[in-house]
Amino acid sequence: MSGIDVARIRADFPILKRTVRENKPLVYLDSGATSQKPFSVLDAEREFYETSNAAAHRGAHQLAEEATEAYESARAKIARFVGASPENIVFTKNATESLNLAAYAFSNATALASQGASVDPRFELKPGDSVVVTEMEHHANLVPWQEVCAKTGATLKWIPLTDDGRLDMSGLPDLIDSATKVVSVVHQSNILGTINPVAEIMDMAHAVGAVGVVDGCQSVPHMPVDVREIGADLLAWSGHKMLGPTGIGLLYGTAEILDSMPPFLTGGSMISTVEMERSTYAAAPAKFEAGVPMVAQAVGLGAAVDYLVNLGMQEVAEHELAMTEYSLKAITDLPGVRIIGPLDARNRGSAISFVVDGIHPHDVGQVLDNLGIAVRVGHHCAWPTCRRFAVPATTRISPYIYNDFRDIDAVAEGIVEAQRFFKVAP
Amino acid sequence: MSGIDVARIRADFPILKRTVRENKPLVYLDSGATSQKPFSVLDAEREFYETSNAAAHRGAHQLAEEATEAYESARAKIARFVGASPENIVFTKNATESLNLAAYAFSNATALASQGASVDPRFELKPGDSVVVTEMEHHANLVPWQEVCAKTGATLKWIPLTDDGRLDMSGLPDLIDSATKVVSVVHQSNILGTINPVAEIMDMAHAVGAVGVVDGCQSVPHMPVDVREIGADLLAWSGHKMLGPTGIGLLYGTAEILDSMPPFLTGGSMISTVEMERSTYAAAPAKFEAGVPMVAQAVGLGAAVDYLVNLGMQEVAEHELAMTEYSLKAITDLPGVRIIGPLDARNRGSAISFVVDGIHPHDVGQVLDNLGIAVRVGHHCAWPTCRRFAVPATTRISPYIYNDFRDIDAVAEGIVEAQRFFKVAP
Amino acid sequence: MSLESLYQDIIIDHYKNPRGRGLLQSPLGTAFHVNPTCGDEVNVQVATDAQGGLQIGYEGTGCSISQASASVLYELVQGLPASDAEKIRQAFVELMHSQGHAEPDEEVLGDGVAFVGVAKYPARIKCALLPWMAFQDAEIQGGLMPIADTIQG
Amino acid sequence: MSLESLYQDIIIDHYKNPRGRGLLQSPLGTAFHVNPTCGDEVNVQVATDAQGGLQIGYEGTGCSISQASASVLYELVQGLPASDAEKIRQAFVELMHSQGHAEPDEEVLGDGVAFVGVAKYPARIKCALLPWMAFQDAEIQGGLMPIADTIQG
Ligand SMILES: Cc1ncc(COP(=O)(O)O)c(C=O)c1O
Ligand SMILES: Cc1ncc(COP(=O)(O)O)c(C=O)c1O
Repeated sequence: MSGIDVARIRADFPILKRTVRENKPLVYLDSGATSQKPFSVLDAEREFYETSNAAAHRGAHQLAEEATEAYESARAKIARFVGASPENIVFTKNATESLNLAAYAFSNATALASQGASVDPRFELKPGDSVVVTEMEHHANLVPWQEVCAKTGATLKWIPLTDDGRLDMSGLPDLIDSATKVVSVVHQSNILGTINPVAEIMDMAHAVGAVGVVDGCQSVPHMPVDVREIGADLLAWSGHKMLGPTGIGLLYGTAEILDSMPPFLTGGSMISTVEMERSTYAAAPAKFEAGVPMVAQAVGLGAAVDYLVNLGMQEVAEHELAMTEYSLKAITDLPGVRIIGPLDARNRGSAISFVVDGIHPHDVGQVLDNLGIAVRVGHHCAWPTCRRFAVPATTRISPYIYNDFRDIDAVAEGIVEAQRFFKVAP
Repeated sequence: MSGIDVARIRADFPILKRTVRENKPLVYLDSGATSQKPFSVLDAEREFYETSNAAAHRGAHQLAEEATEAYESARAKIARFVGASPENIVFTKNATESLNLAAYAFSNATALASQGASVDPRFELKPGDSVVVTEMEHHANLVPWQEVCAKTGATLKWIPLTDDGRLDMSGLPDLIDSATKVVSVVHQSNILGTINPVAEIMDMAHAVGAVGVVDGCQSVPHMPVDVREIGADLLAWSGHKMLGPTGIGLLYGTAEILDSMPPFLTGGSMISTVEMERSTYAAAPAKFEAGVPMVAQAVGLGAAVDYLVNLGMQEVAEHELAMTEYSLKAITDLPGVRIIGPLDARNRGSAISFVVDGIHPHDVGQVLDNLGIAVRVGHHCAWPTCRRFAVPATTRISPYIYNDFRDIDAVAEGIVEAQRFFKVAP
Repeated sequence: MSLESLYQDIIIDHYKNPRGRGLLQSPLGTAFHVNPTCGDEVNVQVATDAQGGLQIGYEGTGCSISQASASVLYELVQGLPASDAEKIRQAFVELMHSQGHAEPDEEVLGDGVAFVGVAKYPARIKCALLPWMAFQDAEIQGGLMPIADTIQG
Repeated sequence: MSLESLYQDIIIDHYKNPRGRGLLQSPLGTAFHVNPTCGDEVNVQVATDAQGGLQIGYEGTGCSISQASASVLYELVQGLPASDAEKIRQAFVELMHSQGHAEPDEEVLGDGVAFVGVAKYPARIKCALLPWMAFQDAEIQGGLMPIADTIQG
């Protein structure tokens, strides 16, 4: 089917050997929520704890040196993975923190300016200014901007969707105008699967002097992403969706933008000097990494990057495309089942949401769960997108490198089984 | 020496078997920065990844149920550990985030109020209001409050120190007055070792209607801490200093205070409803836990709590006291060495900072490091405290449950060795 | 765990044929609850009839469990004095927290006994409880909650 | 790794007997650098003499490595043309990034060769570089930095 060997990959993931719901083999199709972890990631984390654990950047003894080296070499790997330099990569706890970090730059700058501090005017918001997102954002790239607007009086605007689940770009020239201070857009929708033309949108943002932010949670794990091609000022994503540990996220930022943003979390290790009455701050990325960092998780994520690089992100993307094409066909072939999101595999990821006539998505998910198939049900933290498509919720499959066509066949059979059970077979 | 069996404990910590700097056995005395981790913590985390890894609170399939259960039962253990209920415990990435969460409640409420939102007036700051800390705060409990003041025009005040490293309580009735909106105090100083009378200070805060915050980073791992006795509205600490994984911190809050605080990080899983233009928020603790959480780290921390409970926190505190008494004597016995911090073990923890005449603390630390002894050197993220005692930096030992008197003897010998090497032997 | 034990016929029947669904003319209390994890919604209203019996109105969207539970709620408490309804509510909450080990009393819970299998699925317990939590809130709002038990469940 | 290889006698000597320590009357550029991890501080000033040679002033507090490094910096570049000083600075930076494997050229680095052992201690490299970073900044500030190399190190 594609350049990667799923059977061999599966052997690297211990959890895939377990059974669920009375001895059903696990079919894990919820990687859009979080991916599973290969041995190499678990081993790297554990080895760090067993040999070099210490507070990175905080000591001069040998363990502290080793921990610092482990932490920074993980940063370098991750930077290389997206075509950036290590100084451009900030470690956070998850993509949600990364996006909040971006959003707080605006509310913090605005508050500091209100007390007379001099801030970069790009971050200072006032009534009349606008923040532009899309109607397919994950809550993590919507609610923080709502809060920024509530704190500054700026207005939230959004790019609407077409009926086939794409961005309606027609109104963009009016939406992104001189009042726009920031444009923040999801790269690949976690609910619709849509891959958005982010480079084009970033260009439009820059043309009006706005800061451009991309939510790469669902793109970075699934395709080659190069920050230089996207052109975003800031790119946020999570480690746990790309084979890495829980508890670590990433924010890429251009040197220029990271320098001009005020700090977010403040405290130890992000300072240059501290007196009782005032402090000065370190250069990025340290400026944004207050407190003892998630060193072990960074090391684990470094191993995850190695794993993906070793497979080849181009190969991962081809596998993704093959899975997408196969799944789209398998699901559209089923009577009484409707996909919410694009029906063609072009510019589309493998996360596929659907609804089954007469059965609530929860109940569909339950039937699949009983067959050992783990999918996600609900609004997928994209509630406004559900509203846009007039569904209360969806059932979503989101495969990854350890899934193959048989897993999709199992889903299709499960849907039929659900229709039979709930007596809605069309 | 005390009720805990150090030799047996040491066998549980794999890293303690390693050698450093050309085959010197590791003497780890930097637990104030971060503690080492026992097998049971590493095993718990790994087992979670190998059997139940999924996004907690985000799915209805069996793995998601198990992950949710693992996450919440860790919360319950941690709550019990400090005499709280699970609803009072918020998971963060580290104590620094916890303290920022507390501080941002004030700057966020102030900003929201400036746009006409109705907020709890306790959190709204204006010029003339004051924020009270101490002169022995870790940067994590100082810089966030400086930032709050910079954003709101409130004034930062602090409780000064006596020459023997205790809080100078004499001026407190003047310092904490009707203008005071928040009092945030470290429980046990990471640089001086001082244990502060936080219950008394919280009472004074409450008497003027101020919110009371305690930084428990160095107390919770080392002695029994019961939130009901401390009386703080908010208590922050880190998991990695109490045998737990990196990447997880805690914030305890009373139900009343957590309810009235605005959210901090926003996004998925912390909402009640979301529309494009507005959102409503879940009840605490979910309100403060946006995004996919550090589930594996919570599970590891739960195992760390089990480990400590099994030892008995009373026994841990007795060991701490024994180590403190022994270390104070061992260090004061050395000519040319001066302790920065209290000289008596009463209300004092085992973290001990010192300076050696004629040798910079860095160089002292380097000599110790070459002998295999890991200590911390520098300002320990408490730079203003160094200034108060007119030292540029200190060398600090910070023992824990896996250290015994021999480790302290090694330090004393190492100091003498440093004096010999740098030819300053008195 | 068979699907049949979770989705007993009674549940499917209530889901497909909800009893008494609809809103009241003049409710004394109304509570709208959502399950933020999945978006299930239910709106429960309470009033009293001339004899002091409870009048229930409800509407909602969601899965079979949450919607059937609302229908069963209606069936069980409609017309009852609030104190009797409260006993049923508590019995239902207890059943949901039984992890599937309870032997529910059909005398008290009627069709509610069919939810015994739900208690084995932690993620679905919230679905089953949704209307009952809203009911409790609506009663509190309408001043109809028997005093001693306002914090249970 | 013996202590002696890190703290060569030359380093201890510069630490205990700093050469040319003190500030300038009329500096062209001044840069105050701290190592935020440990609080080491150094203030470096630059000016030029009548022949265009560099004049260096400095002060600081910190460990033997950072303070000895400042003294060695003074000794090496005082009086030199900025372009010659820049070569020495680059050689010193390179030495510090050599992980202890370099064979430093005593012709160029003079007493600076004594820092070769420091390069094996990542946490101390920053100490050794501190005055050299400040020197670079002071030159930039004073307009004395040879153009082509302003971003190195
Ligand atoms: C007293 C005190 N407060 C706050 C902190 C910050 O903790 P963390 O770095 O884990 O956020 C520390 C430790 O670094 C500490 O010792
Ligand atoms: C598109 C998108 N954005 C943001 C997030 C938030 O990521 P996290 O929960 O790891 O912070 C997710 C996943 O939950 C996502 O799919």
